[in-house]
Amino acid sequence: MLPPPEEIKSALEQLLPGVSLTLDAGGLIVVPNDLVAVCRCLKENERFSLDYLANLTAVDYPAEQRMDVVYHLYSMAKKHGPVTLKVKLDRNQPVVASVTPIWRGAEFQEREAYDLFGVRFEGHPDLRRILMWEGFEGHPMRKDYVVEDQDVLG
Amino acid sequence: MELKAGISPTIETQQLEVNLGPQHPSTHGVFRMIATLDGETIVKLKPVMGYLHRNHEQIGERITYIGSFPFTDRLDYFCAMSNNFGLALAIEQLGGIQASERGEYLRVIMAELTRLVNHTAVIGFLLNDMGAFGTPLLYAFREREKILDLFEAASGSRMMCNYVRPGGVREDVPEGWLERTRAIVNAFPRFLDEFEKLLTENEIVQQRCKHVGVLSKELAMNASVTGPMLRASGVNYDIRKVDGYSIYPRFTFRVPLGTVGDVYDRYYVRILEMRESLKILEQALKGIPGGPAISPKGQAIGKAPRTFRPPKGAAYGRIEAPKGELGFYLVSDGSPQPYRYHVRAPSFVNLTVLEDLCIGHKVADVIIILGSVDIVMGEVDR
Amino acid sequence: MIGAGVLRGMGVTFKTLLETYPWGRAILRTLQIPVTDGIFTIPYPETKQQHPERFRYFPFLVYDGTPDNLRCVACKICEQECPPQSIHIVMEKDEQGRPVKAHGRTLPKQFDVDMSICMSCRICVDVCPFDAIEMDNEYELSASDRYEHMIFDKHKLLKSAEYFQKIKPTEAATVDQRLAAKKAKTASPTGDKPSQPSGP
Amino acid sequence: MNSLDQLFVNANAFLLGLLPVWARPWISILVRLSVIAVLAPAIMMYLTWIERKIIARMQNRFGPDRVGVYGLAQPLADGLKMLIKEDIVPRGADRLLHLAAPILSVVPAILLFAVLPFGRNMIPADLNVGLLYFFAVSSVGSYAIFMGGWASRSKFSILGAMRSVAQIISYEVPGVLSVVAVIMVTGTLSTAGIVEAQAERWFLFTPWGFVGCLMFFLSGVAEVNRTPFDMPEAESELVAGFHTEYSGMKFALWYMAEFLESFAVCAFTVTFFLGGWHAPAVPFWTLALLLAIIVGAGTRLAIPVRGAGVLAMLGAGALWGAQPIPSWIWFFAKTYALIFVLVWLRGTLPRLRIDQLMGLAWKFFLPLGLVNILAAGLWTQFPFPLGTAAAALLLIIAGWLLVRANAPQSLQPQRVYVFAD
Repeated sequence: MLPPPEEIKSALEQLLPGVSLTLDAGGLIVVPNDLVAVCRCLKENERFSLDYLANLTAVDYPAEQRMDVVYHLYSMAKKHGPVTLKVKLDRNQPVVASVTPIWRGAEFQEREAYDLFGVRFEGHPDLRRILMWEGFEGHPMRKDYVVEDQDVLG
Repeated sequence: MELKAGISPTIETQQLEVNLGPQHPSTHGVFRMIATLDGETIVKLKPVMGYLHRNHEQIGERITYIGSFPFTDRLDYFCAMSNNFGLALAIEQLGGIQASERGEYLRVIMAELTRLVNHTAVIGFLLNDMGAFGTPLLYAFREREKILDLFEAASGSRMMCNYVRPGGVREDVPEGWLERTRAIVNAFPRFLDEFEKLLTENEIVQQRCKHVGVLSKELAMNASVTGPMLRASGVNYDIRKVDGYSIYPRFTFRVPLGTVGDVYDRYYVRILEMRESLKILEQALKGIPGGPAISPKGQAIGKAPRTFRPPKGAAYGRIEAPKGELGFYLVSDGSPQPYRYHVRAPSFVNLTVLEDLCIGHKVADVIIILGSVDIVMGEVDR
Repeated sequence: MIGAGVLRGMGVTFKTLLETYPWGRAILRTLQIPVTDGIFTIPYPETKQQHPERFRYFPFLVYDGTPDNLRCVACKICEQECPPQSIHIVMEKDEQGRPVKAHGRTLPKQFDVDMSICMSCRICVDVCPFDAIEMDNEYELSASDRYEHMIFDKHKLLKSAEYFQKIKPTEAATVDQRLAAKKAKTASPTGDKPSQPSGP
Repeated sequence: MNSLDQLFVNANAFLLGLLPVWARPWISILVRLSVIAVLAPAIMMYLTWIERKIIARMQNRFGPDRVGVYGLAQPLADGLKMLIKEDIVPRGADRLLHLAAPILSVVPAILLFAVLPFGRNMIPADLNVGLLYFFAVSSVGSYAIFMGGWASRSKFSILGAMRSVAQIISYEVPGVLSVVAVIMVTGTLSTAGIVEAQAERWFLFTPWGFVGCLMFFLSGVAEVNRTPFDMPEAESELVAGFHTEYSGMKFALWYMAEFLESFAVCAFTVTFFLGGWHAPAVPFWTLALLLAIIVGAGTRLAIPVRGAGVLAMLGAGALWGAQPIPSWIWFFAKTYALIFVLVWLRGTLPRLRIDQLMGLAWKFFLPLGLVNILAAGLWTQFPFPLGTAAAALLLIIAGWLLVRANAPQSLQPQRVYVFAD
């Protein structure tokens, strides 16, 4: 079964010296530039073998000028539960390394996060807008996205 | 990516770029594939989506938790009940609500009936794409209509049910409903046998589907493919068994797995899954207790959605929808409206491997492979 | 042998063809082949499908007795809770802006539901504390123009409680029972002028 | 020759009798032309009605029954609609070719009617090379299809056109081979002669005839682009194949060509293998008895109704004794039976992919056709028991070997599915 988050944190710190992890109510908070190392370790390490990235999405916090990217990882081999990773990014320059080389499932979900939130994923094979058309400016899911006034009822 | 088809380099041929969609009779909604053809063989295939994007997630942030239930009917418009079930589970996890016993049984019955509805429709459309002029589709829809009549009697609408709530179901089923369901569930296997007689041993179906669009086990797991598509490639991962959410651990049922992972396996795994769902339905219909259909807290929330203010925090609830893992990621900041409302749609993620399945195949195969992947644009584009 | 699957498949369609004719069903029954009850499709305009009682399409306002005695008190909860925001209410006010009362209750001057936006999800009925709005099951409402026909104003929405009891007997019974209980509770303890029933 | 059977022949002779001698050949040609000109569109219109009704019944619904009683006026309504519909020609299309293609596809379909033996000495043009004429005219259709696909200048049309030409050409070969056996046995190319030769035994009831009939019918279905070989107009992939860019009357012409050719295929299969206008060897009274039994036992109606039904059948039997059913009724009955099979195929089967389709023609039907000719040879040379047995054995072995060579996986056992908990 999956060990509790504290144990995962300590195990990771042993396996990857110099990684800085903090625990949050939701899950593990990872610093952007060692995200790829942590993810690769979680995937390859026999004890975790989290080979299935269920969900990847972004959450916008304009108040604290930051944007989170949230990863929910499961293991199909060992059938054990979610490990939630969070990466905090600066809201004006949201850039993080892409995990598509590790889990192919992230490809479309990262493109959606880029399209709707504007988070740029370095190393993504084909980072284009996925839901919006090419000429669309702006990122609709941001909290400060001004929707042109729909006159709902005259 | 070396081409499987025997394309001799000597002949100077020019590649043809064809748009399959968005207005196309068999792309299951507004979905477009830019296919680069060399003769009949696919060289490159770029899916283009977003034509049905309504920004469902931003709407979710504007209204209360209960308000977004009718919108989940429109996500995967074939399985309204299991979409509601997914959101209800996520909200229960977020707000710590406990569903009533009868409510749980009713939700499982509705979810398994939805699986029958979805799989019959998928197989009907798959055969329609293969050219069988609508006959299997109309047989499948005849059975599907009987179940949709049950949904209409219980929830008020055939497809836009908006019936499941956190804490159980909105209203108890009318009397006589359970007997009608038992009758339909008992009659269903006979339809499945006749349907299999029409299709499974049909040589043309076998020739068209076997070894077409093979999805390897490793690629399936790596590309986060879920649902019947994953199990057809032989990976034993069914969230009803893995998470054991709601009261599924009480029912004994098995998970059918394919061996090759081609279109034929994806078709036949769905038929076997329907037979397993029938087993669950029989056990659930036998064991359903009396009592309230919704827990008092759920009733109160339904009556006054503004009063439901979940504690600050996040929750990721997921269920085994007929198409795969349907997840709801809710972030709450204590107000009646969710701060972030994200839907993890199975069809959207399953499409990642569409290009890998299609390269090297013919145009006719692309349509069947897309049919076997079973996407619904409401869910892909959200 | 090859081709058996194809022939068996054609047998199924031939059986379905026979099944649609009464004489065909008779032949199949004499050959002990299980038979369904014939054609499943119904010719729409001639025979209409009768919907179960809970079938819901568009909302309507309930009034007891005369149309001006409607139950709605223009509290705007349904306008707030309606997911697609298709309800628009303006409360009846006199010149000084004080709400006008009729039958001891405030009432809406204007109550519009935009039927092209409403998705018949029944949340307005769930959240209405006064059981003033219910779901109708009349579905033949096609109209040629969106704004003029599809926005139902108060006058077009009002239907009598008897109509509600006619189309949805069991639902109407529970609603009436709840209203009776509330009337008994408000009438008995205070005894004087019926106070405005506050929210739950 | 009793009167009913030769009704039309006598009427024709009587009509020509009124005219001066020199005008007779011209007028008789004119009469035959007008009969075909009236018969062909009528057959086509009511073929569409039959198809829609039968497929509807197979799919648990009613089919057209709004226009006229039982939808009988539906074909007229369709025809009128096609006339009124705007005739859109794509901008880049080659206008002349775009117009010529549907015409070029309908004309051969109607020409085929010339050599069809509708009844005893009721054949419009008794050519002694009737069969050669049939194959020559029916192959003109593929030019029209490619012309239509090429002239529409749209990707889908071109793909559809290329597929259809490949398919038609590769299915003409087995079609001809299967009929070569008939020519070898009857020794004549004239369709009337072939029907004469089947007087006492239909070719269907010989081993080589059975295989030949199956092959001829299936390659005819393929030539007409109908399910399970309707690749060129595969609506799920190529929207509508070569006639995507057609609308209005031109599209109606394509539709007419397809249906006329499918009628012709069924009619010629009946002519070559099912004994043309010959009545089945079954004596008439057994037929009547069989019908009487069915009516008596089958329906659950009230006893008197069933009694009346039985009497009616026996009465009909007596009538048939005195006045056998006319030959042309047998011809149309058998042809419409085959059309039912054609529609039945369309209502049930999915379509084959283009390369499987080609494989079936070249690697399965072609060798089988050659073996079939050998079997026919054996059948003619040796006396009854030995010849038939040898031919049948040879065909079965050849068939089994070909199946093993072409589609080995279909003979393997079904896949087994693992059930995990």
